[in-house]
Amino acid sequence: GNKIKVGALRFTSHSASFVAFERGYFADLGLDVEFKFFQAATPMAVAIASGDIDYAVTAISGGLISLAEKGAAKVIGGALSEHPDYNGQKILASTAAFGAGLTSPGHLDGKSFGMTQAGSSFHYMGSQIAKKEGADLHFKPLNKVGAIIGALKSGQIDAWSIVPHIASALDGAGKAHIIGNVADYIPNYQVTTVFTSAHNAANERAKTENFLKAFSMGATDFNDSLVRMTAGAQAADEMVNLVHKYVYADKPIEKAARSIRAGAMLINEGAALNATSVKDQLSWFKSEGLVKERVSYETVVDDSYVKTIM
Amino acid sequence: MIRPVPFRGGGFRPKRIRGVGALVFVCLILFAEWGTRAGWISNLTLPRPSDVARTLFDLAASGLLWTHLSLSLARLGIGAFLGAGAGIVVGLMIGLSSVMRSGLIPLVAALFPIPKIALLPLFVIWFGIDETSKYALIAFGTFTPTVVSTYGAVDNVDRSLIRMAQSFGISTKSIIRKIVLPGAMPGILSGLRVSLAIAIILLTAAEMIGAEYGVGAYILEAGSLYDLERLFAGVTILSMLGVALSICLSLIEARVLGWRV
Amino acid sequence: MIRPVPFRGGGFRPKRIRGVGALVFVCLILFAEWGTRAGWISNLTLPRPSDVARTLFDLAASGLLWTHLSLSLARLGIGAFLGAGAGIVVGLMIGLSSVMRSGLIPLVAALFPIPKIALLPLFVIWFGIDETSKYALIAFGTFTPTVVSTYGAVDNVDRSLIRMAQSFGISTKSIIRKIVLPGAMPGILSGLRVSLAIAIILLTAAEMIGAEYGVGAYILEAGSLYDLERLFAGVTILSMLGVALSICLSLIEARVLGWRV
Amino acid sequence: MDLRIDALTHRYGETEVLNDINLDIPDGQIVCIVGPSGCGKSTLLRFIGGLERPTSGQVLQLSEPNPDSLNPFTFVFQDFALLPWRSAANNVRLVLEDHGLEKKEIDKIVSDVLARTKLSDFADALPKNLSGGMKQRVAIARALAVRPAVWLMDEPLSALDAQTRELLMDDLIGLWTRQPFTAVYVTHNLSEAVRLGHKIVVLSRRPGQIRKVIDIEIPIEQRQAGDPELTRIEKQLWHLMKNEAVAADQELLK
Amino acid sequence: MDLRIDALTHRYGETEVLNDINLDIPDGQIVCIVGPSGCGKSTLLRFIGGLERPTSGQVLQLSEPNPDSLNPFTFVFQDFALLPWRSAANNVRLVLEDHGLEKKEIDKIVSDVLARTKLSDFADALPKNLSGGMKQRVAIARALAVRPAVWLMDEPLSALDAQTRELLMDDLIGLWTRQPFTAVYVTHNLSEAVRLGHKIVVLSRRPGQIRKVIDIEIPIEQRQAGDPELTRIEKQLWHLMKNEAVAADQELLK
Ligand SMILES: Nc1ncnc2c1ncn2[C@@H]1O[C@H](COP(=O)(O)OP(=O)(O)OP(=O)(O)O)[C@@H](O)[C@H]1O
Ligand SMILES: Nc1ncnc2c1ncn2[C@@H]1O[C@H](COP(=O)(O)OP(=O)(O)OP(=O)(O)O)[C@@H](O)[C@H]1O
Ligand SMILES: [Mg+2]
Ligand SMILES: [Mg+2]
Repeated sequence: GNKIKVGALRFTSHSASFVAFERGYFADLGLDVEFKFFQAATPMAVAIASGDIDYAVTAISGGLISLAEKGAAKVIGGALSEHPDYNGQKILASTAAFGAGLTSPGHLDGKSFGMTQAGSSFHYMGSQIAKKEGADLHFKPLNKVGAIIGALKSGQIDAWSIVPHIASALDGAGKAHIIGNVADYIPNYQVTTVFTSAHNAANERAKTENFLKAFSMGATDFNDSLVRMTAGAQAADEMVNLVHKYVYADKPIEKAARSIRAGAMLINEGAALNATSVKDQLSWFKSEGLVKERVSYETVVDDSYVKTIM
Repeated sequence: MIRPVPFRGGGFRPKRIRGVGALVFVCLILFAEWGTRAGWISNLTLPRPSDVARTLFDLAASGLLWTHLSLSLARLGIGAFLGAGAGIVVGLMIGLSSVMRSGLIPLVAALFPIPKIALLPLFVIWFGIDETSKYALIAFGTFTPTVVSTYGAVDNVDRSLIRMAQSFGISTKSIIRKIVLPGAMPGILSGLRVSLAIAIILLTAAEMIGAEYGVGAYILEAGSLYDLERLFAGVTILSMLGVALSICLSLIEARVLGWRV
Repeated sequence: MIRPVPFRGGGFRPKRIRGVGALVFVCLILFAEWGTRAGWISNLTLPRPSDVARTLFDLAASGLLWTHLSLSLARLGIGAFLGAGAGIVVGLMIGLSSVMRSGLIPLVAALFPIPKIALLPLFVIWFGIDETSKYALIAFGTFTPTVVSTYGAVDNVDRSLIRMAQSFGISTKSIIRKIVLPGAMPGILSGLRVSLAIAIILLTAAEMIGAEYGVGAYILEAGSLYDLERLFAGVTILSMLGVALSICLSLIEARVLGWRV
Repeated sequence: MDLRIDALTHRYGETEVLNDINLDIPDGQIVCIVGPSGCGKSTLLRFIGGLERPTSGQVLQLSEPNPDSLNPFTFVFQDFALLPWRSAANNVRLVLEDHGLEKKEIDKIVSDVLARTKLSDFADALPKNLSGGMKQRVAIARALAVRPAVWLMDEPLSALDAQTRELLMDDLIGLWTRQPFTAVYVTHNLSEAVRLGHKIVVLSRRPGQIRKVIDIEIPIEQRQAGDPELTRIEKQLWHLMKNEAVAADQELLK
Repeated sequence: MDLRIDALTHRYGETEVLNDINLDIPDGQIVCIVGPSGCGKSTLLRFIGGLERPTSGQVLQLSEPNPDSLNPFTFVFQDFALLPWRSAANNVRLVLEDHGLEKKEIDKIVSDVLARTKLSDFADALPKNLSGGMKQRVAIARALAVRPAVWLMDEPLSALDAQTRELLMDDLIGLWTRQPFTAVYVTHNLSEAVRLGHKIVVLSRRPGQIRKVIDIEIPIEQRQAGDPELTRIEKQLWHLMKNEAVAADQELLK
């Protein structure tokens, strides 16, 4: 077969690839997939550039755009999306800030907002929310998700936005409060994208098309079972079991199931790409001075593979 | 009137008393257990030691501990071997040659303070995401301290022994092998204590790059989920690894350096 | 028949030759410049040195360099001062008291190999996300190596000087102040070389916690944006900081240790 | 001050170092102790000076020292034991600082003892800039500064070269003749012993036992190199010790 | 082997250490060099042994060494210079390993020289387990092993105590009487010099110049402690050097 390496984080949001692998969609299209797991998104993006992996899914970050600008990486499709009808990322307030009146995003003015790094998706979400609310936010770079959770729990930052299962776990444990949905502020936000090396995008057309095809089939299965819930309870259970092989594997299934279900967000059908959202994000990165002015949409995206949503 | 002369000596020769070290650990752990149970140490601040122990035990029972540990030990072993090996060679060269000394000491001084985690993205490009990059990161981190301690050790080799050897017409190669190396050995071994501790520290940084398993990856994952029990379980493993390595070095020293007075 | 005796000596006393160090740097930089310009070093692997220089220059011109540097120096200064200070005190205690030695050496050996970055989430809880946690992280990282080098230095203080002082009935306090401390000073200062290099390395880890400005934060941001020019500009600053600190220590040594033979 | 060593025995772990030493040290006399290397001479001196405690037996002082004395039992060591980071004057000052003396008084004592050891010009020199003989003179000045009741000297001259040794021996004899002091003088140099000692104690090899005590009647200030009586005593000592030295080496085999 | 030191002058940086030394070292004789500390005795010996190069002048060998000799110029150092990690036998073996000898031959030489220095029983002992005198005997065994044409001895006995010194001096005299060798013997001990030297060279203080050369006619094996002629020469040397020593100390002031 055609050997390819796929980079992944052990997150529910990466399930489309896991499903495609487990259900043999990759194999059916002659792709011999090997997963490479990472602890963080940045090294995964760099690994595409170095040719260590062929395809991966990650948020559009300053690092990814820089690599694209250097002619090393290319976005070829969309994955996770915010959709007003479905479960999406949440805005959180720390217990202390909530008690002091931060009960809705409208009260964010003058508050501090957690993020990993300047140019991360947290940074983007925070600024968009702040823009809509006309609020002035102080961003705190804490580099590690664990550090942000710690800071939020102990009330050292006031707010944060994060994927639903972490949000609901924190909210459920009374360590923080959900005060809004990201989807309300950034409609149709293209959260993650499928990307590959510029070389693959340009010269390995057949392989890339096959990858995207299998990936979309996995996405459809996932959406039907856990997001749209159209496939019935048994299919949902099967899906949870499948995902559990990759995510929270060292936790018992009962504990893991809750997180997996809560973390299920819509993955674009056919890996369609929301071009408007990508352009919005790109111009935001430029306006913040995080990426070079000369970077264009075409440098970053090769939209010849999938349908684009406007 | 007749009395013994007053005693004024003693002291200033601390000896290790067996058991006190273990006692300190036991006390600290009991204290933490008490605090976390009584509630005046919040569960955000510190996990319960008993929970950490249970986590460790579960990890061992599931067999995952050995997966993590064997992978990490391999990385540590190969990385530290390469780094310390190259460090000893370069340290010897600096200790023996003026040109090397002049050219490399400033370079090493400039490389030493570079934070390895800052270079993570570059390590991916330079060495890929497989084991090579992990070896390289650990090797790079152990290299500079080993160089510094090795050339220090070579500088301290008794020059009168070298002059003696020259006066007997012994070749430079033999002098290096038979006098410089054994003479520098005590310094090199004590330098390795620090280098190997640094190698353990860097294990976590190395396993940030594309590592599924490994003690460092385990700690990182626990950290990103703010799972304190697992975080401390991982840290405990690293600590014990450090103590074990230090004991190994002591045994090697006792064997190799028996000639010391 | 009459001939001079053959010469067999010399060597094994490397001296630093002025200029060679600078030459090595210049060559490396020119090599990198050539490679990146000619294209056989890809722009993913290494930035062009001239671009790095321009970035540094722009940074200085914009005034941001001083913001970054002053914040980082303050963190470094306070953190290293606390860590090294506590380390020297604890090292002295270990060097002077059997109980301390027995209780603390294993503790220090267990603390040494703990990776500071693994504890980042905890530092947030323990010390907050403001300057305190940065000081604490740097202090924690410099503490253990300083302890180790300090008690090593105290152990090496010539015991015959202490016996002399006792034989003159000099009080223990005076002995520590007038003999142990100055006698351990050479070892403490050379230990500080390593500790301070480690402090610089930890600056980056410390500035992972809620730092907007600072050389470490600058490097981290550059790394996550894969902006190699800025990454190398930051690394260059840290390297120069390391070299500058090492020169400072040499000056202090020349001043304080003039009595050495 | 009169001292008595009373049934003193000492062991380090398993090895017995000194065995049943009984000795009187009369006031105003120099007692020389000679013996093969490792026989416990230095150890014995440390017991007399109170720096160590013997396994059994004791060292008794039979009279009170002159109240004028700041440090009744004062050592002069073979390796000088000067603080390398203090100048000659400050090395002397070190031993006066803990006695609550006024600064003025300290300065007076320091300049006085440096003058007596002909070191006034070197008051501010660091030890590294002094010759071996001068270093030992600083050590002697330091001892003089505390007005000892008993001098305990552990091979004070053996780190010096032959000429310097002779010069310093003359200095010591000069100091003693001007004002006799009590001293225990450990040496392995027999000609030093016969030049300086009122009493010469010969120790056997380890475990050190008193093998012989020789009294020399000739007043110290009248002794001359080449004096037939002294030569005779030196020869006698030499024969006593030669066999001990050979036997001690052989014992290493065991 | 006859040697000639020819107009040798040396400076370390600014300081002149040796000034215009001219000296003949005849075959089969022991030449003793005495002089105040720091006058350049050790430096001169390093020039003769080819371990350092003088600023000007040279050391000439006037005849070829016995081809039998593995290392014509062989040092015996004051501090023994034994490798602490090698046993006595292996310390001797060290200097034979680089000469392409067969293992059997090496073993034969090693056991022969250890026997001649009465060390056979200590062949496997590490230096730390040997007494000072035995360590120096290992060093002498090591020198014997390479069959030197010229022995260069730098205060070989001054790290030892007086008794051991006497014993080793007897050993050296024994070695020389059985088979006379050429030697340059640096010492600061005048009685050693008059016991061992055919010729005694007195150097002035730094910069070292030859102040006097004294020949002693009495055959070495017949010299006795207390011999009036030797005592006379020793006194003469002593007077020559006393003033140098005092003057050298004073010069430190500058
Ligand atoms: N602190 C100690 N612990 C164990 N053994 C010791 C200690 N101090 C001395 N010894 C041993 O006790 C013996 C006597 O030592 P000491 O230093 O008193 O001998 P010495 O007669 O002064 O010898 P030298 O002439 O070499 O100075 C030696 O064998 C020595 O190894
Ligand atoms: N490598 C060197 N560099 C600079 N100066 C040196 C060096 N070696 C020796 N000297 C100086 O040269 C002088 C002569 O030294 P040398 O060791 O030859 O004296 P010496 O006569 O052997 O003295 P001693 O009796 O103390 O052994 C001394 O003043 C010494 O400080
Ligand atoms: Mg002694
Ligand atoms: Mg010399």
